[in-house]
Amino acid sequence: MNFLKLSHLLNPLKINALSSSLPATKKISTTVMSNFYLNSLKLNAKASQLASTTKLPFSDADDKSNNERAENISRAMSYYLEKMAERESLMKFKTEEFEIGKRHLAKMMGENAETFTQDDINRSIEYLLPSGLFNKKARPFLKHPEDYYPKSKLAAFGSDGRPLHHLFYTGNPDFYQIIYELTQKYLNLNRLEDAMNLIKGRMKTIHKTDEADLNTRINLTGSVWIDRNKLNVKFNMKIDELSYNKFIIMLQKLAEHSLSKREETFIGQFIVPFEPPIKLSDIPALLKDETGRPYQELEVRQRTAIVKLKLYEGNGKIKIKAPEGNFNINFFDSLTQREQLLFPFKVVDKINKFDIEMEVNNGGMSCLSKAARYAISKALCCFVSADSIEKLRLAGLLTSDSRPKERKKPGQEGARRRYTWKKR
Amino acid sequence: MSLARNLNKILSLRSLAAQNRLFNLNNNLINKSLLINSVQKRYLSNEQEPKIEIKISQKAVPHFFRCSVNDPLKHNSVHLNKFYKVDEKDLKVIDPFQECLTREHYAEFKAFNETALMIRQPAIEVIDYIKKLDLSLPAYRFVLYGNENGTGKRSTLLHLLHYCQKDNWLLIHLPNWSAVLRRSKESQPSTYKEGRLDTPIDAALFLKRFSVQNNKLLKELNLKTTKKYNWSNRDSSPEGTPLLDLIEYANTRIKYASDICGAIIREIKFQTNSNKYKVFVAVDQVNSFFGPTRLKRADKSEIKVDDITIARNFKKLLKNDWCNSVVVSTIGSVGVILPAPDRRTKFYDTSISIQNRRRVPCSLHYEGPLTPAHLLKKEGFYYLEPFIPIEVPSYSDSELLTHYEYYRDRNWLQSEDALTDDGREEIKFLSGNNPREFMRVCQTI
Amino acid sequence: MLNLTKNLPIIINKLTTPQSQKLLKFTSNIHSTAGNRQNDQNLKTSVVPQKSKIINPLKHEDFFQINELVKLEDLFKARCHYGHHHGLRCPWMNEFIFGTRITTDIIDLDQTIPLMKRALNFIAHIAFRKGVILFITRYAQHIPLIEQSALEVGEYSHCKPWRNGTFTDSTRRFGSVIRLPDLCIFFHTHEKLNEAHGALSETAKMLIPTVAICDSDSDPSQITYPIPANDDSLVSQQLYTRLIKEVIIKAKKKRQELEEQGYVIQYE
Amino acid sequence: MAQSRINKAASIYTRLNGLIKSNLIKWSDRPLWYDIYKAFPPQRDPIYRSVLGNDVVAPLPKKLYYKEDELRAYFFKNISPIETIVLNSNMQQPNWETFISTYYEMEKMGLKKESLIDATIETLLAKGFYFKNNLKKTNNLIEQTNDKNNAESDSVKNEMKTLEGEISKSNLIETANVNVSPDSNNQKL
Repeated sequence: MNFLKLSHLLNPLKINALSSSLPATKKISTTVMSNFYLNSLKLNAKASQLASTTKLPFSDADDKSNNERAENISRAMSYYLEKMAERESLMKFKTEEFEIGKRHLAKMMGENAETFTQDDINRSIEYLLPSGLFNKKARPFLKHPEDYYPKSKLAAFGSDGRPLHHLFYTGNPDFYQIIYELTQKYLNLNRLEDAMNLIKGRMKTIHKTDEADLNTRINLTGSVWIDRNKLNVKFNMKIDELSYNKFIIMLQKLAEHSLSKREETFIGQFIVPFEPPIKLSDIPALLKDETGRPYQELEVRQRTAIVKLKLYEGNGKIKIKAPEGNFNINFFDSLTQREQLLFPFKVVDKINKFDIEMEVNNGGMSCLSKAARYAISKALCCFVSADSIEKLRLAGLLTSDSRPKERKKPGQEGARRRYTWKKR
Repeated sequence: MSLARNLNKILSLRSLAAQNRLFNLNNNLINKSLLINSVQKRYLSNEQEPKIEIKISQKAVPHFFRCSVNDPLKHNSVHLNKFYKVDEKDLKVIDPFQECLTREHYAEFKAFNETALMIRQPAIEVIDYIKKLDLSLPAYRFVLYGNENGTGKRSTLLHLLHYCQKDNWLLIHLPNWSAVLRRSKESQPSTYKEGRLDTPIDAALFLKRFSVQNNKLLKELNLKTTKKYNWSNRDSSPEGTPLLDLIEYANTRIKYASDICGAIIREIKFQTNSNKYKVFVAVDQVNSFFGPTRLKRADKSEIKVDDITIARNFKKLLKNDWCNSVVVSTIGSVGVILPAPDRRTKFYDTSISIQNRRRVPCSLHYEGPLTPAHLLKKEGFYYLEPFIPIEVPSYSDSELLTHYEYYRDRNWLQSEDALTDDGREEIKFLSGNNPREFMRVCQTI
Repeated sequence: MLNLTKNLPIIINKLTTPQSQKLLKFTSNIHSTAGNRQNDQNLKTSVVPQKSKIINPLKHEDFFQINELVKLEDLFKARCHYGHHHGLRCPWMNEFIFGTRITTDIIDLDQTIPLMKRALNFIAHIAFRKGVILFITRYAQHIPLIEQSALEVGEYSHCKPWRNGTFTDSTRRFGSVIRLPDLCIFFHTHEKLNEAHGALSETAKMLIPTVAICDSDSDPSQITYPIPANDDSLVSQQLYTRLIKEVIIKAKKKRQELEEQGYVIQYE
Repeated sequence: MAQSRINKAASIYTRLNGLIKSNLIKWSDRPLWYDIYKAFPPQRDPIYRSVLGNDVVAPLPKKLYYKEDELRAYFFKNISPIETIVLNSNMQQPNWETFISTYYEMEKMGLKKESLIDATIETLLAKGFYFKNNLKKTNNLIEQTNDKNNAESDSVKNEMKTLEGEISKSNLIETANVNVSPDSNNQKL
């Protein structure tokens, strides 16, 4: 929200701390909020004067004569100011503490306290108080209080208690503001389309893809909708999965409108260019053995299983070297496990066109087969074209299974299995 | 992977397919022999329409995977990698109790309405040797082995049996031999010598098989005993008793079957010098003769192979102290008899899931290397030496193609995906060119 | 809303009941009162601000000239008389229903008009006193309209799913003490089908007066100023929003003018 | 803020009044709407009412019937079945409405009730109207309605059923005059 007005308001109340911490104004809400003010200002005869003097619309801070309940109304604001003052004093105290702590630390480390930076603090704490705690957040630290205390919110209402945003009572005005704009834009486009059709003298047809439509419709190829987390960060709000999904559906509907190119700037805010998750530059080059035969070498670990793979171009020979001896594919008893090895080749349509040499160790059979599948698909990337790599990715073959082995539980035979229990 | 995806579909269709399979077979044969087109077929189905006379050609359409020569005597390297048909009459003589191959094989034979065997390199090789052998020399011994299980040793053995039966050999066949050593159907202490064990039912079974396999030849030769045999204080057979009578006697007095078995083997072995007949000994899992057994006496002392009467007698056949004979034996992991699992001791590591237990060293199956040296061990190796080792390898690509086309011809592959080239490649990949695995993969499609 | 075909008779001819005649008399009386006229004249003529100029708008019968705004014909044309199927009727709405025509309730517009005038008058006075007015609806088709009209007059709207405790537990919901609305206007009293809006009970609890468009299926008993009328069709909603917008703007303008002219507004 | 949240006990105004009287809310702190409410009170004190409570429910509203309904029913039953109306098209007045208007015209001309319907049909046919499915003519409407003994076989009554649930023939004439006495509707829910 735009709090430019608020900052003006607070100046006479001698709260200077706030004005420094005002965030940058956001693109979306500025336009609408200004509309909100304008609409209300239009009602005022003194609209121009009010804009120059820093008075809120309909604010009755000045005329106390006829407002017998001015005190009551501004209760919300006074409560807020009280809270702010409390926080301010706390932060002051904590900052002083931090400064003292920093000086002590510098003295302990025998360095100059004036040039002691945050990195130095971190380093010295790691040296003085080595912690074996797994979670880094649980380890001791020394930071400026501004870094770890929750940041203060700005008041969402004026001095008379009237909220600044017209959707304030919904509880999530930032998000609903976007949705409101979206719907209004969609309805406007519909109206425009109707008018255009009226001129052209044809009936409106929904989702009709004419050639003319392609010029007026926004082109979304090569881009994806913004991620929920990114959306939350970008517009500084919290929305849940369900609302996000609904929002994306609405956006999609707007983008599919035959005149959506007119709202390109609006839709553009929620578009992120599509980045392929696997970059061709990351794929290693092929190796060559003594005879000049190209191959790829890999080692994959999954749970306890270890697979060392060498993939050659060939005609489907499989050699599996296990601690028990040498095997071919029949090392894997069940068909499902053998199919794990088959699948990557099937996806790129190159069955029996590669030779496999594998060294397997530890792990269960199904785990080994899955590790082998991952190793094969990764190694295959070096041999095949980019399209095939994309196919492999879409089939989910290029993501490793990061799940660890489930631990054995006390009182049980294994992770899940119980001891056999006999009544008598 | 499409195979796996279609698996459910296939399984649901499978029962239907099984019903249709016979029907399809008949239809297919007619279709192929008559060469009727679809229009004619429609006419045929409609009874009201006038019937059209069709010329029936007796000659079946030749397939590249089929061998036109069904007589094993004429097989040579020209007929390699092709299927030949075994007559049902012959099969009933060679393999009367369906013990030579696995149950899966016989199920397939039943479904296909024929018994077809592939002519493979090892069989042709042995046949070639047998043809050229000088039988006056001591017994020749062949050992069939494979680098993996399921490469087709037993079907090679069946092929050889078929050859020898046609060539008028006397057959001594020991299929599924290791089962006797694992758990004999009935055992009792021997009356002949103390400490030995008789297995009368197994012996009787052998005699029955022997009599069926060689009935015709034995009648021709009319072999008689050269010695008086005392079975007990009361019962005895005089000198000059025909061997067939002796076998009948064993049928009535099963108690003496083990001893009679020994007597017959002795007689056959001694009378080969007469050059009247040739003896073909086929032993499956010969390595079981040179290992421990699971049988135990009443006092729980272990029984060795030499303590079992029939085993002791059969073992004599493997020696090369007689002529006019050929011994062909196979070695395999089934023949390795591991100690019997006890209820009290856990023979598997429970922390490993059932699926993976085969990789545990103390599992129920032998998982070591399958070379003759490893399987026969020192004792067996010296016992059989000198022998001719013959490797039965996995399918070559052409053999696999032949088998695939045969299945296709028999409508065994129901999935449409399996009929494509990609499908064949998938099956090849999944089976790893192993005949048995190939068979099993194709069962699910 | 039911689409009644042309074979329905026109009811407007029949609407000459004694009630409406009374109403006509009542309104004419208000206009003819001398005191009011004088007051109006005074307001318009006075240019120089004087300290003695004290105004109490509550003493005027029709301070914002609302009687001119509401017309029977407009209401009828905007299909405000259509109710729901008689099976859906709330028994407390019986008194506002003119009759049942082929299973559909017809709302008595003769009763609607005075009630609407009363409600609009109340809205105008609240707006005049710079109260916070909240527009509420959950009818998906009307949401853009309602939100837009709230924004246009500088007031507030809540057309999103209602979270219980928005008013009753506002301090925790909004993170600080806030000013609750002084008036809630319900353009549709149902949140889901046949389920009353959650804000209805909360306004009653928090001593917030309400104005609501009550269709034949909604319960008017807890609503301070109910307006029995059709709440489902867009045309009628457009009429209500138009009227309410007009009234609020009028009140705000009037306040502005009076302050410029130096009037002192008192309510005692 | 001191409040009484028992919203079902009394209306907001009475509760607020109580709070002010007991000095829980100061007179200067009273809500903004209090004076306005006092000056322009609503028609009814907005107390919560329960259907199960003692509050009296207003009588059920009457059912709306007009004389045209009878004519329309007769038309659909005996002259021509109802046709679909395309709202989108610029349709002229439907046939039955023309029938009704001409019926009234004839009535004004002073024809006898017995021959009114026959006369209207004849005039319409003379004007060139085409009825889609010319059903067989039955006796005059008035005769049928007067003949109360033949109530069950009455075609008009059946047609009225389709228009509105069940309605007795005696009511039929009365409802046409709109001034219905709602005795039967005086119920308590």
